[in-house]
Amino acid sequence: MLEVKNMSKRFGGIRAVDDCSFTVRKGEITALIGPNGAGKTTAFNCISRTMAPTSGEVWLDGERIDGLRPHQITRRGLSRTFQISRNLADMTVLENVICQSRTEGWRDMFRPALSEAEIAKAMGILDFLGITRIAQEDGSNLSYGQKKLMDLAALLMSDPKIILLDEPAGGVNPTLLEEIVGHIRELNAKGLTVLIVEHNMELIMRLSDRVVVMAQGTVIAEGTPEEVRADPAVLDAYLGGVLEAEE
Amino acid sequence: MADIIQIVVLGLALGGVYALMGSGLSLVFGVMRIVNLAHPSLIMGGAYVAYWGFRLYGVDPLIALPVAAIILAATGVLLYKLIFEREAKSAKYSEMTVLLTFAIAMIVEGGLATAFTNTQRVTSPGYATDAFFIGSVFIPKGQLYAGMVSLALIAALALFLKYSRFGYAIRATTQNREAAELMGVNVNMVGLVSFAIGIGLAGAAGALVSFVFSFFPSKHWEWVAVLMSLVVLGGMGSILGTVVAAYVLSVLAAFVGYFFGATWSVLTFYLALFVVLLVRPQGLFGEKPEMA
Amino acid sequence: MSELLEVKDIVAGYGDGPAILNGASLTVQPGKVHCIIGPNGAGKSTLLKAICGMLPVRSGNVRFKGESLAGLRPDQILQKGICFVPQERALFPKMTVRENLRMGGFSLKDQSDLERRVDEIEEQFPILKERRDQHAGTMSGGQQQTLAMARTMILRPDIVMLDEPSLGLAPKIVQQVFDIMKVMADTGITILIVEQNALLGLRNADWGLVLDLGRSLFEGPANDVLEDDRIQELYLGGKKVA
Amino acid sequence: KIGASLPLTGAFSIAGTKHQQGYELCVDLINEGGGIMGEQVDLIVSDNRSDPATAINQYERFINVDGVDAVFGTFSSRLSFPVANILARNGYVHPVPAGGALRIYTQGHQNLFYFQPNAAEYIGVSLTGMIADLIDEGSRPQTAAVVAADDFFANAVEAGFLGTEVIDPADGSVVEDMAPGYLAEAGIEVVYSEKWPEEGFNDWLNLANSIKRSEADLIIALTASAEEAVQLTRALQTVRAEPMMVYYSQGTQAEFYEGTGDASESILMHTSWHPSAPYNGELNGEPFSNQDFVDAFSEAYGAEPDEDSAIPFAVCQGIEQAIRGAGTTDNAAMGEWLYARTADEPVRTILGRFSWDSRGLPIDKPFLIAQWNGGELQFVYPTDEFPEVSELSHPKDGF
Amino acid sequence: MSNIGETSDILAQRKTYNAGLSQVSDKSRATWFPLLLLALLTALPALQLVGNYNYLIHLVLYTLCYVVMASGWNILGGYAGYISLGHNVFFAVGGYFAGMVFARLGISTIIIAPIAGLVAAALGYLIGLITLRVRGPSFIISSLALVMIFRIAFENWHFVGGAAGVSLQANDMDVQWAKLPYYYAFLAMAAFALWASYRIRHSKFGLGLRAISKDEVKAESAGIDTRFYKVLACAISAFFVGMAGAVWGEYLTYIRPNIFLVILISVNMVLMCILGGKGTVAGPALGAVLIVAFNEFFVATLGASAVNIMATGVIMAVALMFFPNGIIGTLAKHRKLPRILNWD
Ligand SMILES: Nc1ncnc2c1ncn2[C@@H]1O[C@H](COP(=O)(O)OP(=O)(O)OP(=O)(O)O)[C@@H](O)[C@H]1O
Ligand SMILES: Nc1ncnc2c1ncn2[C@@H]1O[C@H](COP(=O)(O)OP(=O)(O)OP(=O)(O)O)[C@@H](O)[C@H]1O
Ligand SMILES: [Mg+2]
Ligand SMILES: [Mg+2]
Repeated sequence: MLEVKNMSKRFGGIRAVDDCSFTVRKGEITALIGPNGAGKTTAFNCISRTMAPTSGEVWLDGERIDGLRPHQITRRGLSRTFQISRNLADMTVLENVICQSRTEGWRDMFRPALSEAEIAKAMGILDFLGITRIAQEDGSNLSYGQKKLMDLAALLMSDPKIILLDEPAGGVNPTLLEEIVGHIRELNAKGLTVLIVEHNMELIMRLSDRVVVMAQGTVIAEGTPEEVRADPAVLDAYLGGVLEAEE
Repeated sequence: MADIIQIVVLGLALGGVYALMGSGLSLVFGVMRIVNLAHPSLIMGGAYVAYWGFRLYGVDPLIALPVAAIILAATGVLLYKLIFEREAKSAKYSEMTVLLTFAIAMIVEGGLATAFTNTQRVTSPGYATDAFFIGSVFIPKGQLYAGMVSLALIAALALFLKYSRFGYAIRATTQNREAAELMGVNVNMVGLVSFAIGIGLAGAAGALVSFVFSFFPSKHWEWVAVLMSLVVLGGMGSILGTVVAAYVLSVLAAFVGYFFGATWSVLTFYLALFVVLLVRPQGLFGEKPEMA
Repeated sequence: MSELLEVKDIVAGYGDGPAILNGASLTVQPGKVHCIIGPNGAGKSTLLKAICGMLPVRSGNVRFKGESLAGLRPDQILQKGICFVPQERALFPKMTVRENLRMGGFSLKDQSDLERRVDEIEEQFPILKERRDQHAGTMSGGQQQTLAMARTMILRPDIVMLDEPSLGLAPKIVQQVFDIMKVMADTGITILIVEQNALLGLRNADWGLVLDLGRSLFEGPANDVLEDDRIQELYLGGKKVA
Repeated sequence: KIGASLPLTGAFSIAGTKHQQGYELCVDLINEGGGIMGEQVDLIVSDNRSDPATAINQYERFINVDGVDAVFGTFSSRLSFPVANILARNGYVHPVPAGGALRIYTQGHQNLFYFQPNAAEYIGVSLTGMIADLIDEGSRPQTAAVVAADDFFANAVEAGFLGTEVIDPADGSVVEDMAPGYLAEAGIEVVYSEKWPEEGFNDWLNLANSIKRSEADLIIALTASAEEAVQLTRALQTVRAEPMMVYYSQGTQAEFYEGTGDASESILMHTSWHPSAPYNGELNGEPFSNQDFVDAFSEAYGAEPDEDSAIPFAVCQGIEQAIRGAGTTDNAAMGEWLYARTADEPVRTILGRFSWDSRGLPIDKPFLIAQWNGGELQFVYPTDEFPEVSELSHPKDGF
Repeated sequence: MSNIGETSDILAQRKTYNAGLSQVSDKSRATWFPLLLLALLTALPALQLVGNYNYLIHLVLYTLCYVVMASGWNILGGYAGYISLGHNVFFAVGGYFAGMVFARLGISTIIIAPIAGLVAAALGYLIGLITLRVRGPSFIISSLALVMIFRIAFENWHFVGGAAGVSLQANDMDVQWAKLPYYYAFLAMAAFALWASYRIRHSKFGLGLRAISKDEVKAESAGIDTRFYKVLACAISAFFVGMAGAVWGEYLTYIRPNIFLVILISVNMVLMCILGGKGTVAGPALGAVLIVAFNEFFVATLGASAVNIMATGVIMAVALMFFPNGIIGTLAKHRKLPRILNWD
């Protein structure tokens, strides 16, 4: 469904992403893991076109999208969250979320934004994530975890076909995380494709169908969670023998 | 050929003065994120200090310069204490400061006009209307001295920022106020001192301006747009950028004035601003805004 | 047991908004690792900010070595020996890595001493040495966290408070971070962390504290906290892993 | 009650402030003498910041809120032009102290009275006349550099010198064709001409240098702002320009001399007034000579008056005489009375005698030409108007 | 050591704690008030029957003109967060376009106004394409530079009279009634501007603009075509300012660069919005009323002098320091906003 071909991104001398290729299959949960600075976030940025890749191609559903602008990509059903959550100050959480809902054409643009239907939908999502109480709170006055959750809520608002999550579990309370995991599963079951970056290995192991491992900008391994975990290169570059301790 | 040299010389001479006028503005923006629309009116204040020194005691404006700088720096301290200390905590900080400094500009203008009337003034030390002649090319002494003094001041400032401990603190505060605070920087003090330095530079520039241009309280509006263009062109907050922009544009404007007529020379500053913003939105020496 | 830092019934909030903390208390013993856990939005970060002087305390008091910290500015509290790394990491994005480290020792007067300490830190964290001239703002999330942590060590403070130190770090690094923390604790630096990766946090801590609803709900040795069923269910994700 | 809106701040503040002094002195003297027809005059002056919209607003206020009986005009063509419409519509007599551009008078308003010798376009004739009358054929300037601010007034003067068409852009019609221009008529070749923008121009040295390099014998610099005259002079001095003759359209003020010092030597300018001109005006129905004005002014303000105070004083005299003459403050009657003036029965002011043509321009009044000599503004031309004429110093000996 | 109760207990407690912290928004507003205001203003000129209220009408008209302009400015500056000091360019373009049509063809500017607005909007669109690429101070300064460029251009365009400008024919109505056509034109435009401002603020477009004002990268990735939104906002706001300029020129009977292209006018727009409350519907209107009133007050009491400028500066500084979100915004934040002023 999503295919990244030979993508590279350089910052001056640093090759953040270096000739990286991988695919995300429809209906699967794919995890992208790798040590810090491997280029995962940069890869996300290049896919969603928040940054322009230096070279390479990105295909979504058989259509090349690396020339499009970010909003066009979003409108084609690919939504992402940010590792360091970005939220809109001076707008309530509700508005933050509704802001992400789709707008089609001129007439829709000038229709009232906070319509009953939109509010109901947004509140439903907030409720599910357990943050109803902050619906009227200013988007910038949130705790770290709350911001992450709000991001996720906003993401769901746009009815995406594929979502790119950049460390959704970071800073989220384990109890709540369980619920989120459950929900991602549920969405996935309904056909949503997920690409997720995470350092929480335990979560990755439980959640993902396939794992892509990046290091120094390139893909060094790919396969099912079990395969990847057994891969010595991955152990060396990333896990550092922690997993054994977890068990 | 002599024509061309002459134009370059004149452009450079004017550029030196603009450089100092703009660098205080750039410093204050860099450290405090204040777009100080009052800067030109404070330069005017410095010019009046030099003027009265010259008129009453016959003090050469170059000698009055430190006095003007100190008086204005003190004004800066006062302004900071009264206004910006509180504002620093406000979320709307950067846009508020634009408007607040606009208000200050009006207060300064009104104050100067009440105190000194709106009559135009200019100081006339001998060198103000004299020039060195090298062949048929002349170098105006007034602007030459002003340019040299301003370069010396800017260099001193740059060294101070780069190497002193306080300079470090200033840069840190610029980038992340909260973090600087956590590192043990008294951010309020940093703000105060850098604002005072910036306004002090305005005072110094004022002393130089007093014999280069004639002035009256409401004239600062004419300077605002030009100085602001320089600062944006150079890259907001980059003092080096401002200085370079001042020189490059002044020379360019001199050429435009020569070939297309004086009317269009002023336009150079604004058109250059647009062209640069189109090609390089962050300005000549500005850092690329960060993404994601 | 002598208390290094004592927080008693503090009430604090942002601006003139509602109180976020409603009587949170906490005692910190020297040389130990303390871990605060709690749900999102419970006020954990708020508590740390209140301690280090970034938020005014409305009532209650904070005592450090028997001395009240009321009304001190963050830079003064830092001088007293409390170092804080906020959740957002508080780096200087346009300074190089090395300059960031140097800023960590800003309050040191002795420059050569500072340079030596910076060198030492660079030895401990190779990645920082490698990237010494890169701007901090362009580093990956994990690299930034490493830098922020490392930076606090330059001052060799009495207490280091870390807001979610493991956030965004690869497992390999996370382990290193906790190892460093242990080393720090061994050298007598007291550590106070907030962790959402609660299992890991508590496992590496001596003392645990549960903060919810703006107050302290439970305080005890880290193991007790880990073992408690209700805490398991409420805060640790239910499953008993250990 | 009389209202006057003046540019006390902004680009014209120097002249504006002096206008205020002129008006106030005159009104004070009227009141000391018992007022007009037994009534004390109340003068309201407000600042229009050199801004046309504000000036309009203030006259609206005078008329509709303050209910003034008459108004005094404001300074400079730029402001007088827009004000003319509203005063005309409200039927007020509009005495103009400064606003010489022809276009103001060709709009068909019936209430305008200009209190300076002639429209700006015709000023040039005085200079060329002076050259023809006072200078030997051999030492006359042959070439000229004409530089001007892009200002309503300066453009008008320039049009006369260069002989361009004055056009009303509203419908594209030609107001007056000044061809071939006074310079061409006098056989002076224009070797350099340049304009600088109305505001914000700083590049004086470059301009001065270009002027110098044109090697013109005569420098003609036209502006409505004394400040710009100073700037240009200093720049010409710096580049050591060496023209034979220099003429400005501004610079009679003490500030000009303060700013330029010795460089002002021999610079010529036109003026409507001179302290030593033996004009005999009238105030409060009694004779009031120019000398009386100089004395009164010096006493009141402790400084010598200049043109910018004298002209408004004359405006005030004119209105006072109109009210007295018409016997009412009905503006229509005042206007009729003023139009009825003739050379023999003029309005008598410290600027001399005034009577107007149908456009509102004075009939048969030449400008005076003055020259700075040794820090004193001396009156040099026309020589036959009154005895106290000083000798023209020519050629100018560098700056 | 403190202890904890039952899990369900905690969960219940958490709910109350949360409820205590959560905000309730005050949704009540009084629609009747603006309508009443409109009715009163419509009836105002009847005063002319009983006396000379020309100046009052002039003042109200002047205020309405600024209501139109400030509301227009607010769409780009308030909603999208691009503070422009260059909006008087559109004021000038509207004024010159309609003014020249009026001068040459004799069609009243009141009829031309919407077209003049469209011309300004088209220009706004083009300018937006260039300048809206930069944000923050750079944008502010480039908009300032824009004014300078246009000013120099107009001053050298001889077809429209250059620096000296063009004088326009005054209408031949009786002095008493002469202002009324303009008065009603501005009243209609002001009502329209406020209505549009309200509609936009509550539309998805408005929400998108507000998102842009906070974080453009986020807005873009939320699926908002930020470039188009910004530029469209610029065009819409130029439309209103241009319309106001069109009629203003004929009202003054004079068009020239320094009537339209003076910094003070754009500063007034900015100031009105900030003082009243940037990004709110009622803010610009309230700001316009206050600024015009201050101005008149100073002229009436201090006369006009340097002291006046100083006093204006002081008022402005004080207002900014104590009402950082503008009067409407600050009151709303502290929940003290009277219902009649809540037009959002
Ligand atoms: N704007 C930038 N300019 C220069 N270098 C950058 C920039 N952004 C990222 N980098 C560099 O690119 C590399 C990849 O960074 P990236 O953020 O993609 O890593 P990551 O895989 O997301 O790591 P983490 O797991 O720690 O978030 C890093 O070495 C980083 O320093
Ligand atoms: N700057 C702020 N202004 C106003 N309220 C704030 C601000 N920051 C946080 N809050 C509020 O304070 C409460 C507690 O926030 P805090 O950041 O302390 O939570 P936390 O326990 O650290 O949560 P997390 O685990 O998600 O980081 C939250 O409900 C949040 O809405
Ligand atoms: Mg990352
Ligand atoms: Mg937190």
